[in-house]
Amino acid sequence: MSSLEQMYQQVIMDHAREAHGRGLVDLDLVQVGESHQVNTTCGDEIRLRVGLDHDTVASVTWEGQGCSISQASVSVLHELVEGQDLTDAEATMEAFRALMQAKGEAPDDDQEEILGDATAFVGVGKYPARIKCAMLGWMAFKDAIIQARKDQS
Amino acid sequence: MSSLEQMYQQVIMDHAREAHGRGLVDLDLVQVGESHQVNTTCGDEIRLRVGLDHDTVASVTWEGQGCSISQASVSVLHELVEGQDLTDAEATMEAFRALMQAKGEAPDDDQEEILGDATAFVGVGKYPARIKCAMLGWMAFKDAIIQARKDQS
Amino acid sequence: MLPANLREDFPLLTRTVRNGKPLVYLDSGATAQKPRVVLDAERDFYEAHNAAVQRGAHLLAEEATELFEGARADVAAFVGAQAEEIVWTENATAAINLVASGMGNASAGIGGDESARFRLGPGDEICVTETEHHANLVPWQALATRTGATLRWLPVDDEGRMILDDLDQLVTERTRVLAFTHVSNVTGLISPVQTLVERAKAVGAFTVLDGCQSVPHLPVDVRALDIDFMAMSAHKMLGPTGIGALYGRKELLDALPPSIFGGGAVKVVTMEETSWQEAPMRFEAGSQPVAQIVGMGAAARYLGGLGMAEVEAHERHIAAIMREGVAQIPGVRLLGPIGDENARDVIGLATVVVDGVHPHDVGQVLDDAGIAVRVGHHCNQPLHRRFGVTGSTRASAHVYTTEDDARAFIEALATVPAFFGVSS
Amino acid sequence: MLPANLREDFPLLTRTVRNGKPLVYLDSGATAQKPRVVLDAERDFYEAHNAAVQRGAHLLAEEATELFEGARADVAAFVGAQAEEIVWTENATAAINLVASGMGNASAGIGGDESARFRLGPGDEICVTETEHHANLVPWQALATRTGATLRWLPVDDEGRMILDDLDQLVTERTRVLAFTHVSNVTGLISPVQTLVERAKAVGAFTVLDGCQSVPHLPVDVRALDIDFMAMSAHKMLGPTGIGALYGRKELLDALPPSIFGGGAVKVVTMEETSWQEAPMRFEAGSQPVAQIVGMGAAARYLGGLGMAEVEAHERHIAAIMREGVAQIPGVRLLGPIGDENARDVIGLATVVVDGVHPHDVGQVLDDAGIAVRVGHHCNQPLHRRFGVTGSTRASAHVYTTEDDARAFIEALATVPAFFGVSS
Ligand SMILES: Cc1ncc(COP(=O)(O)O)c(C=O)c1O
Ligand SMILES: Cc1ncc(COP(=O)(O)O)c(C=O)c1O
Repeated sequence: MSSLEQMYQQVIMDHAREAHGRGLVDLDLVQVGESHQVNTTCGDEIRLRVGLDHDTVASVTWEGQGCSISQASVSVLHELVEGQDLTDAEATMEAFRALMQAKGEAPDDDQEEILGDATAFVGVGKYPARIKCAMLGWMAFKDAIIQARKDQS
Repeated sequence: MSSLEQMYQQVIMDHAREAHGRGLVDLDLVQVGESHQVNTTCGDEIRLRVGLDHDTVASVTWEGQGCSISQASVSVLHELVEGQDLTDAEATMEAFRALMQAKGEAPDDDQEEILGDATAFVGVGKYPARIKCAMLGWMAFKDAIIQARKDQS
Repeated sequence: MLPANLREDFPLLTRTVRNGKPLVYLDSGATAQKPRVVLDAERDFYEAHNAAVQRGAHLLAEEATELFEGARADVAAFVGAQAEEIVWTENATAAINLVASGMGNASAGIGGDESARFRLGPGDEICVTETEHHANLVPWQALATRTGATLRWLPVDDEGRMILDDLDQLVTERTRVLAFTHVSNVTGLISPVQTLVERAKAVGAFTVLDGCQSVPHLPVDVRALDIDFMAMSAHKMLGPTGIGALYGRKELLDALPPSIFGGGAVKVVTMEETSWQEAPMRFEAGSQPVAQIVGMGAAARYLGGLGMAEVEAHERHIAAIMREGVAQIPGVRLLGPIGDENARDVIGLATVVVDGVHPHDVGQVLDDAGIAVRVGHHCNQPLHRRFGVTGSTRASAHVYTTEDDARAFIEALATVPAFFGVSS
Repeated sequence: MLPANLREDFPLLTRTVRNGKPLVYLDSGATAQKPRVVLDAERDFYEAHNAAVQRGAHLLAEEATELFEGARADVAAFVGAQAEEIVWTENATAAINLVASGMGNASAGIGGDESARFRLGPGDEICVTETEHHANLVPWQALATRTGATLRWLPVDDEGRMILDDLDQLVTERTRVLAFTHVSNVTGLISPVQTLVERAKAVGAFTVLDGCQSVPHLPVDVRALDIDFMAMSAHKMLGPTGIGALYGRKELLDALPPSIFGGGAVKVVTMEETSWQEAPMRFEAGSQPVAQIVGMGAAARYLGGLGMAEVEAHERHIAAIMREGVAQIPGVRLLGPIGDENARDVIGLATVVVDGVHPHDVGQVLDDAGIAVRVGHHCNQPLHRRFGVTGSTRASAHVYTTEDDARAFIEALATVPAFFGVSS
């Protein structure tokens, strides 16, 4: 498998073509947070909304456009963290961040279990310029949670 | 004779020690011009006043302070051009300018005749940074003549 | 024709990239590679002549000053200017900002009476175009904010060409500055300089030309163009990073107040106030990028030695190969003029959008094939917005770009739609 | 102790000058010579990694970006800062101007609400000192003119020491900025940073430190000094020309509006308006001096490798030899503190006035002996005026300066009065 094929694994291509969680949903929850992130290199943007139900990440939806990596990544994010409690969601975020820093090294079994489909992004870690793309949605998620926790709507 | 000795010839040392034309003189002439020049590297300044009597450079006086080269040069300038008619004064200026550009080459006999004592500045032409010093008074002279010709006091 | 062995002058071009593939460098529009003569000029400066210029009275300082001013004369000659009309700046962006901030400072009371001609206020207008690089747009937005003047712009058509129909309504007696690019960094289009300058002169507006993408690729003569100011960057003209220049008419430069204040630019300084030197020194505050300036002089001489008419012919030729090749690929759209006739005014590059594939993904496939291109908005968001896209993929050429490079780009580009499953 | 063979690292030092005399380079205060590792870092960048940073998605662009950001981390570590607190600037002058102009722009309505804390107006005060280099005086004069604020200054005594008696009257609740040098480029005096910073903090003024003459010569830690901003220049710290840096507290940098506008510094640009990136990117508009930045990183590593405590000890030692020697020459006056006790706060240089001999003439005699010094006002007219002279002769040291260099200076200096017939 060439580096290129390792980067664009089928899982990624599928998520990119049919992204999950797209379309912001109006939320009737106590704690709602939103974040807008821009990748200044290419102008890609993601607006992501999180709704917390006590300690559970009850809803993660987003809108925006970008490259296949950023779109697939936010789609996988939605799949992974929606429904997780906050502690698990933070572990997932941390695992994804570590994967991006791993320069293409495969994650260990524990990490792989946390990451699930997101493991497919391992090849992105070899391309510093693309890590920003993969992180775009995750940055928005992290920030949206901070906003949500401030919120008492 | 070392380059240093060639630069600081006795004529120059003498003029520097006892400079001629120092002290601005009030002039009762039809055309009077003044110019103030600053050497921005070292802060040296010269204010020079010219009085024209028809086509004659009737008076050249100055005040200011600076290095031995700039002081000696304006002193020699005073000696040379005061009393000359304008055409001769311009020829003197031109000859001095040429001497400064000559990179230390001795002037030919014609030039030497025009330059007189100023021939002693030949060594300065080898030091680009010092040409500015030697030219300071001459720049002021050139500018003061332009001012004087505008003047009809 | 350019010399056949020209590529040997450029050490970096022998590099290999991903999986040992030879490098196909098609990102010269972002920054150019450097010939050995430029690198040697910089190194020789450091190893044999390095000293502060225009200040010291010692031998090294004299030598350094001579090289410094010699480079100024070389760069001036390269664009048809006088040496004292060339101001060193960090890059072209700084050059444009120097003019805009100088006008802002004049408007804020800096520079006294002589700078009055540069004062702007409410009711005054600044005109740019819709094809400007951010460097020739944002400084003018900031000047408008500072002074209360209004920013206007010439629109462009679907091919990116400036629409001149309303020129007389957009550039009027109220217009104080008309700033525009010589060559677009997205479409490669050469602007109608003469028409714009004539209109600006008719209404008494200053003209500011962004020469970033013209000076490296075609003959430029500031007197023939009859412009007031022009910005350029050495790193795009085979020169070092960290150095550029502003051309300005001497009488304008002598009246414009500086916007970077410090040593070397001043005449008399007291605790209360400061008087400035004449141009170009008044704009060159602080220790200058001397080694880079010497390198820029060497770059100007190198390009001048090749002959800018030859360079232009080469760059048009390469652009034509790329553009014709792109036109053959289904699902790939060229930004800018299409077709032979329309492409007459285009030089040096081909910028494309692959339907359904994001430019980052296009760039990734090309990179994997050893082809270096630029992806994104190329610091030109408004024009991309005008084209209805957020980004694009740009292949840009320079003197060392070969026909093979151009063909490698086309071949790799043709594989993109299929790779992402969007082939029609 | 510094390594005995350190001079071998510096190619230029083997040069000969007038009449084949070996060079005695005592003009490092103006600009330093460069070790081979710095030149090699620059050259290697050009020959193997040159590309536009932070934009391209190709391999070269990745490598260039890594070197670019790596250098930022190295320079940050060298002064005890975080990487994102280091902004690249053309030189130290540009770094100080960035802060002053940013405040001017904030005052002119650029930067919105977040920049409100930087707005100045009539009634506000800016305080500098009488020992400042023009680079840390003229930008503040201009800011005062732009905003209507008042410029004040701490005076110095006959030895050039800041007089702190009236500190509380000069730095008050009205004071918005206190800008001062860390080490004087004329007297070599180290400023009482702690006292000044404490007073500034007590009244809520921003502190701006001119680190040009400290960062190259002694250990500097911005956290320990507790300053808000600091300017430095690579060319004085054994690095390339054309590059410097501003340190700024992150939260301040994120709020200060830029003063150079263009590509790379912006987030979203429309024809109407622009939003900026966070620091440091918001201040780095236009293509950066990447090769020089890489060289500055190498210089910081080189100095760090020598150990700044060792460097400081060396520079104090050389300064002491020069100053003691000068004190023995009749008719030669030392600017700054005199005597062992007083000279404790002095580093790296000796600046002298020879009675009855103009500095240009002094410099000429030294130059003839192969000794390169700086003559003139060293971009510091107010301090010279305070000392009652228009210029002086400065011998300044760096890591490669030897005791023999210092002695050669003394010897040649001693011949000056007689040469000009002014011996007493
Ligand atoms: C104390 C001081 N401040 C500022 C500067 C200006 O530095 P630069 O010329 O590198 O901008 C210098 C050097 O000339 C200096 O010695
Ligand atoms: C048309 C145009 N203008 C301005 C610039 C800015 O030049 P620099 O980044 O060298 O300041 C560029 C290059 O990026 C450009 O292509």
